[in-house]
Amino acid sequence: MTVPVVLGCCAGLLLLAVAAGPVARSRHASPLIYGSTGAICLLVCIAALTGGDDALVLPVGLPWLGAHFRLDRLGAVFLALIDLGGTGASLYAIGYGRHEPAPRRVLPFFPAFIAGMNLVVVADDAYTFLFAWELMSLASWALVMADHRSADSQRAGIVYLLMATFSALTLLLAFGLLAAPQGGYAFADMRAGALPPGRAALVLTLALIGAGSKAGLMPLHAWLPLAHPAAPSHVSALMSGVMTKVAIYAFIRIVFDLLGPTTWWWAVPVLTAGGTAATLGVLHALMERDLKRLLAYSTIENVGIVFIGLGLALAFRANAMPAAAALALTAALFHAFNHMLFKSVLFFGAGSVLVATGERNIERLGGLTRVMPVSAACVLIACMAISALPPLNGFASEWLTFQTILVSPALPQWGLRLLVPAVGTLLALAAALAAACFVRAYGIAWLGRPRSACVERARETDRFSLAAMAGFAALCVLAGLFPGLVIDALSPAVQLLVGGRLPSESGLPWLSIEPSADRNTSYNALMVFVFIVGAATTGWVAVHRLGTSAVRRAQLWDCGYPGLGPASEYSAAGYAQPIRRVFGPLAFRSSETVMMPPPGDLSPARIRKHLHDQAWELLYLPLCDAVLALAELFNRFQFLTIRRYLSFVFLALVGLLLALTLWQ
Amino acid sequence: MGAAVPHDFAFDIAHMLAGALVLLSLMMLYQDRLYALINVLALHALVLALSVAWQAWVHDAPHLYITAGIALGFKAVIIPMALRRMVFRLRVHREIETVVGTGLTMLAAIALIALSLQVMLPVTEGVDPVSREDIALALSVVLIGLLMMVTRQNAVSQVAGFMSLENGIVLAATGAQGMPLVVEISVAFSVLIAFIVIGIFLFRIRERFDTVDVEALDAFRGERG
Amino acid sequence: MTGFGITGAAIASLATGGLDPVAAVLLVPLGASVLLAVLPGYLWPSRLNVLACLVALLCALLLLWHRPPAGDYLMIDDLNVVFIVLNTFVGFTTAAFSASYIGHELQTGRLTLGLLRFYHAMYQIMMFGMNLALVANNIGLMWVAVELSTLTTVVMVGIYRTPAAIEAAWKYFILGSVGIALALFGTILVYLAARPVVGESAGSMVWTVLISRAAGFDPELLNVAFVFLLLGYGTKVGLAPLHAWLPDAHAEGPTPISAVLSGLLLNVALYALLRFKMLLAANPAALAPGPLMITLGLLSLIFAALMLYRRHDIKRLFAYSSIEHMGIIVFAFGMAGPLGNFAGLLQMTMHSLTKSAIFFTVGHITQAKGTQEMSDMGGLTETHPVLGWTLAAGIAAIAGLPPFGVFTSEFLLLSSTFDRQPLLAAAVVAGLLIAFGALLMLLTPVAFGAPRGRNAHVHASTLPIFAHLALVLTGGIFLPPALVAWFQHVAVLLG
Amino acid sequence: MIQALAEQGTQMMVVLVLAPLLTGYVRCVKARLQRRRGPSVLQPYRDLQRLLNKEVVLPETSSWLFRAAPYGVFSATWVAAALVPTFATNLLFSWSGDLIAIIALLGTGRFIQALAALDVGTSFGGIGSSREVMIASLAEPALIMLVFTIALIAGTTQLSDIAAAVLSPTLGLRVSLALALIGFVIVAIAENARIPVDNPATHLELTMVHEAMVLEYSGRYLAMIDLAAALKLLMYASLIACVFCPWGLAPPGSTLARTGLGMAAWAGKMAVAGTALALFETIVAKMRVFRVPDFLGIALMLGLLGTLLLFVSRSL
Repeated sequence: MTVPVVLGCCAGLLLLAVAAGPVARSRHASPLIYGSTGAICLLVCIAALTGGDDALVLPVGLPWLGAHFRLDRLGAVFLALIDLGGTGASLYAIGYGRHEPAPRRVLPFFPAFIAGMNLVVVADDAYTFLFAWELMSLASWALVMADHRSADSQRAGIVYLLMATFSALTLLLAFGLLAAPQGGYAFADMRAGALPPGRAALVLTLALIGAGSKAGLMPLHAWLPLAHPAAPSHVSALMSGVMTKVAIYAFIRIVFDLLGPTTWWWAVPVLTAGGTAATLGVLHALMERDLKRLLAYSTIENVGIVFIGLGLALAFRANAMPAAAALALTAALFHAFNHMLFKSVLFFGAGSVLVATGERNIERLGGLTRVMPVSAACVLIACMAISALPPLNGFASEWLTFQTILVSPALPQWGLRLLVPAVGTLLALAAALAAACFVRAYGIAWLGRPRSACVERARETDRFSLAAMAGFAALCVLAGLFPGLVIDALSPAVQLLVGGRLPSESGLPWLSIEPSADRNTSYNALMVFVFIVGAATTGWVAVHRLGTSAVRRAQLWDCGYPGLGPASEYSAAGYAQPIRRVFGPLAFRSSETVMMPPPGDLSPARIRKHLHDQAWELLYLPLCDAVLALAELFNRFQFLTIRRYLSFVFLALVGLLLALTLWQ
Repeated sequence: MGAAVPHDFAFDIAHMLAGALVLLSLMMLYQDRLYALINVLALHALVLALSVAWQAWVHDAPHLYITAGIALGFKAVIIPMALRRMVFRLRVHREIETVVGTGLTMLAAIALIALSLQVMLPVTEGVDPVSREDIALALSVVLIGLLMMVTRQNAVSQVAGFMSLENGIVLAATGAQGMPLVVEISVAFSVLIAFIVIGIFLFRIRERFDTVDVEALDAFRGERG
Repeated sequence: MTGFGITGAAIASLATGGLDPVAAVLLVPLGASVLLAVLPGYLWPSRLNVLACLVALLCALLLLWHRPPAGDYLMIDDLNVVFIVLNTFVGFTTAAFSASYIGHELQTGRLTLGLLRFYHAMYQIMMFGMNLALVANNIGLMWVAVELSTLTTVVMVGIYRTPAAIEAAWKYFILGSVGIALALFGTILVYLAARPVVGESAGSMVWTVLISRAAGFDPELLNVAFVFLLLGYGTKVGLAPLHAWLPDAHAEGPTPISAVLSGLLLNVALYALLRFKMLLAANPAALAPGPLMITLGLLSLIFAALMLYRRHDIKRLFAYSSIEHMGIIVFAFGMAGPLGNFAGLLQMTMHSLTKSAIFFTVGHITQAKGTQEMSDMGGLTETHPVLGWTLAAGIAAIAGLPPFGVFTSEFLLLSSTFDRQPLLAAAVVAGLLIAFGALLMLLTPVAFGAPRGRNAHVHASTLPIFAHLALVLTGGIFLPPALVAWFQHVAVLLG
Repeated sequence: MIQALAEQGTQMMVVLVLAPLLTGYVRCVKARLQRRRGPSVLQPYRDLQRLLNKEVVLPETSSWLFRAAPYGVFSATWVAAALVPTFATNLLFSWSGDLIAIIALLGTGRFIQALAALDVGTSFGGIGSSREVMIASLAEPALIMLVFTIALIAGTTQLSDIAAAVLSPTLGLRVSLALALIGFVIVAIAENARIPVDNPATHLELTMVHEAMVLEYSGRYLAMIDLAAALKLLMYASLIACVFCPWGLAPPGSTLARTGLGMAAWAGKMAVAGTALALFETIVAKMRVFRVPDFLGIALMLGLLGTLLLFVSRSL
């Protein structure tokens, strides 16, 4: 009974999308549409969490196949994730949508986007899957084009739709391999059929490329930092927090479910891709000044972390180590869920800042904590969570990932044994850099003194947006304090995919989590939290007992130079400089040129930094140039004389006749 | 009437006529004066008419006489006259500019004949010798006609090339004994040729097919940027 | 004479089998053309034009239920029943579109009333020719019909009398004639191959007879014949390198004609090609035409995809996109197999619907903007929301994005191809991506961004556009079982 | 149960109370090595006392985060320290966090500190904060790598079990352990802002890292931060002690005498560590900020090397 409900809800969402077009002009349209979207999402979420497995075939789609829909535990997990995110985004949008300049370009596509993502998860045959997949891409493309007058949006839209089509076609090829020549497009048939190793590896590659480009793995990420920021903020939250997870779902579905038994070396590309994405993504984020682009890059990092978990799961699965595989997969899923939570909050916060100040460049922000205290608190929690700090949820999932890495010496293959620690180092590097990145982002944008006048105008955002942010921030804290509950909720899906599961965590004393029974390594977020609070209060009480609690507000001391304006504050670029010096030459082929005025000249010295996005310069631009050069070359054929065209016909004829004579 | 002709004799005549057609096509290639070309073209059509008539006589297929008549009247008389007028009216100068030298085109034509024989003869064991000959030679006529269209830079000679191509096809059609709709087809073709000639008149296409008015064209072809 | 013979046959069949819808499908346009040639004015002729097409469509729809037995000249089978209906339908919608389009052209004075009479008469004759080519049961007759439609479209391409238009028409005419000639030679060879088996009779060029006896034909001769037919009809399909006439003809003619060219004429030529492919498929010893078609198809796809990038003229752009799709279709039939052929047939249907819808939209856009230069268009979704968004939808549909029908066919094609020929499928994917990139790059600024160029108001007849897009949409979501059954049957016949 | 609770409590209190002593001891030894008399060992306590009784001078540009931060840093560090077995293993709450959790807790402290440094909006706060995160972003992977090495040997990341594993007779002397020790020391120096990475006694803007972050702090807030720094130093010292020379650690539920013995052993180790640190700081010079990455890179290399060697020795 679950699938019909979900399908009904999707139909409802699509109806909303259709209805939204005409009514978008009216003032009540946006709250109405967003409100009902959120309600439907909530309904689906509940249905996914409470309902059981079930399947359904509708007589549409591919004629002789019909549209297969099915919900298993994996689907349920992602369904819940998607619609939780959808609910939050809708709630946020009820308030945020008021500031939308062109609602007609957003309202119709928002519900359609969510419907598409839901359909992807419940689809049970290749046609329906890709249909929903492309629907999702198309709707989100339209949302990216919402601000269609800006050249950036147009560029983003072009690149995004092209890459989305690329990923869809790649997945299509993968399904083509999985479906035997007689065209068994239903997932059930694919599971039944077994592929020779070569083809299976090809399918893995295609799935990694197809799903990876949608999820934002390097170097297929190029569209992501363009498209996510271009969309309205609640949509950015959905794209970053939820749509990337749908891509991850696609990878899991194909590789873990449809593809059958795995070979150990499959883990190698996945792990490498994950590690690269995690490190490079966060390094890009560290160099970024645009708040939303920064968040988009950090999405790449988190996707990389998830893929590290998936790669480990593959490795253990191939070596028939279900317990370890379960640990890895749980870590991956858990982190996906967490990322949805805190990335949504961060994009909501960015949206609120954008509304309040009209500014996305953090170099012009600062001191927002005083004008927007509640948002500041929520965003701070999200920042700490994404930086994997205990006792919040980000740390819980990364801790599980590390535990998996510590199991890796048990792997029989040397390659993996040596690769996994390296990847672990990359993971630790990514975590530390993420912390640096979000200290920078939060410290520059929200703390300090206002860097431009736009901050003075700023006001705290409306209550719907605050409710959405506060709700998700609270969820971050809860998921951090009670990771056992989440892990147990994930277990059925994990059990389904790798045939093993983590020991039930809810039974353990004081809700601590213990990844594996044999090695008694455990972590208890709740206890750590209690300790911290206790310590802090003790400290506070003690201090105020022992010493004075007198406070004098005074001007900045600033090492003896008071009264310097905000211009003397540390800039975002300056903050990133040490890290750029360390990692830049490798990651961006970065370089700095300092232009010193000659002695006696009072003009300021200038420093210019050069960064290169290597993915663009080594992959995309050459490709574009090649295509354009070919186009230029072929374009000559537009201007020939009829006689020349006739001679083409003549040559074709003679050539074919010759070929025929030689053939026979 | 007819039909009492001994088979081999019929074959010889048909063979001779078809061969003559190929020869004439080669001669067309060889011409470098427009009027001479037009004369050869008329001759070509005449021979075609003869061979069609011969087929009609031999296989006693009266409807083929219509085709022969068309070939004779329309292609051997009217069109050549029209072309002469055109050369006169449009003041096309009498030389034929070739893209490739005549000698080379002749060689190419020889090669094409060889090719067409090589293509056709092996694959037509099934059919009777007359059709076999006709079809093979017809193909070479077609190819030479096409070759002429591509190697001559002059509207008239290109029309001539197209006509010889089309003659070859009619030859093939008549050679394939008992083929229905031959008449309709030859009619349709005549219409086609009429269109071409009219078109040349209408649009004053002097030198080459592809210039109606060169200056006007550059503007519209200007997708260079 | 031909027309005469057919008319006779039609009248005979009328006498025998009451009102035979097949004959009606042919007679209605003929009669209408005669009327339209004499009828003066704008309003009534355009209405009559629409009406005649509607009647033809209704007759064609009758064929879906009651299918007359195959005669010596005409026949209806699973393959052409779909295309005759499609043909008459698009003919009808195009007529409706052209009614409003031509009205605007008269206002702007690009057309005179005299030319209009000519235009309408030619339109009906063209419809007659294409219908005849589709229902013909005789390969010679089919050839004549295709030539007829060629000639009519030639004069309509040149109807504006601008140097560009004349040049385009001329190019089309010459290349078309040569192609036609080659096709005829191929037809003769087929007859030669058939004669020993079928014997010298009127029936020796009748399609139904040929296909039933094809197994006994001389395979080598069939092969040679197919080479000529492929090049001959391929010229009309617009396969590279025989495509040269197509872009200019589309760009310079009146937009309704561009729609008909892309939507119908290419299909008709392709249909003729398919008929002969069936013959080869029915003959076990003949070489599979697959490699030839695959090569030409891929060549056209990649070539057209690359040609898209440098276009300024929006109609020429979509003309090249038609070449690209013809390439895909021919490739699909070259890959053959039940899925490949099915995909090809579906792609033919969906492409003609989508592309004609796009040309309707483009026609109105060019009228609103007063130019065909894309650099002078922009922000259509703001200035002309309906046109802008339909254009966007059309692009999505033509690019094979769901929920539109082209997605279905490309899905089947690629997934079935990749399993057998990974590299070929990869090449197709590359071609599709290149083409899509070009469409996006060139048309995003047209549909979105700040408005550019002049924004005249235009009375857009949106009904035909929406009808087409709706059909394409249903094609992507739900295909009627009957259609599927016919296509599957034909796919088997195509081998 | 009661005893376990008592042990845990004592341990927490002991580290808190003794932390300044270690700092003072290090300073004292350094002074002696530099032929100075130097302040008494108890000087840090006096400083804390003084700071506590001073009023807080609060920059008007600061937000609530600036005032909350010292307590956050302090508590995070203290909890981390409390999770490290100093004189007794298997403390009551030791299972609530393993080595990774401890590292992460220190990360939390650093995060808050770096934010607070940016909060007032001075250029010095920015300098310190950015350098701090740069150093941390290198130190953390190195530390994880070392943890990995140790976990490979001990088969766990739970400190008590690591100690037990190191004590167990089956484990002979291992090269990788020695490498890990060196790495650990390097990281500890960097994390505690000691020479040669940073100089706790300088206020030269070019050199200072940690001090630059806390420039604006005064009064009790500064006291909390100093105490946290001291705690951190002690914590690292006892962490190294517990992992690399866990001898004398009192097993759970042991008698008072045994616990006392453990205490004595721990005090001894701390003294040795303090002396070694002072000695090291006197003989090496502060290095430029951008040399630090190389310095920490050594630690990372050592970690990797240890892992590899371990694999080799395992496979033998």
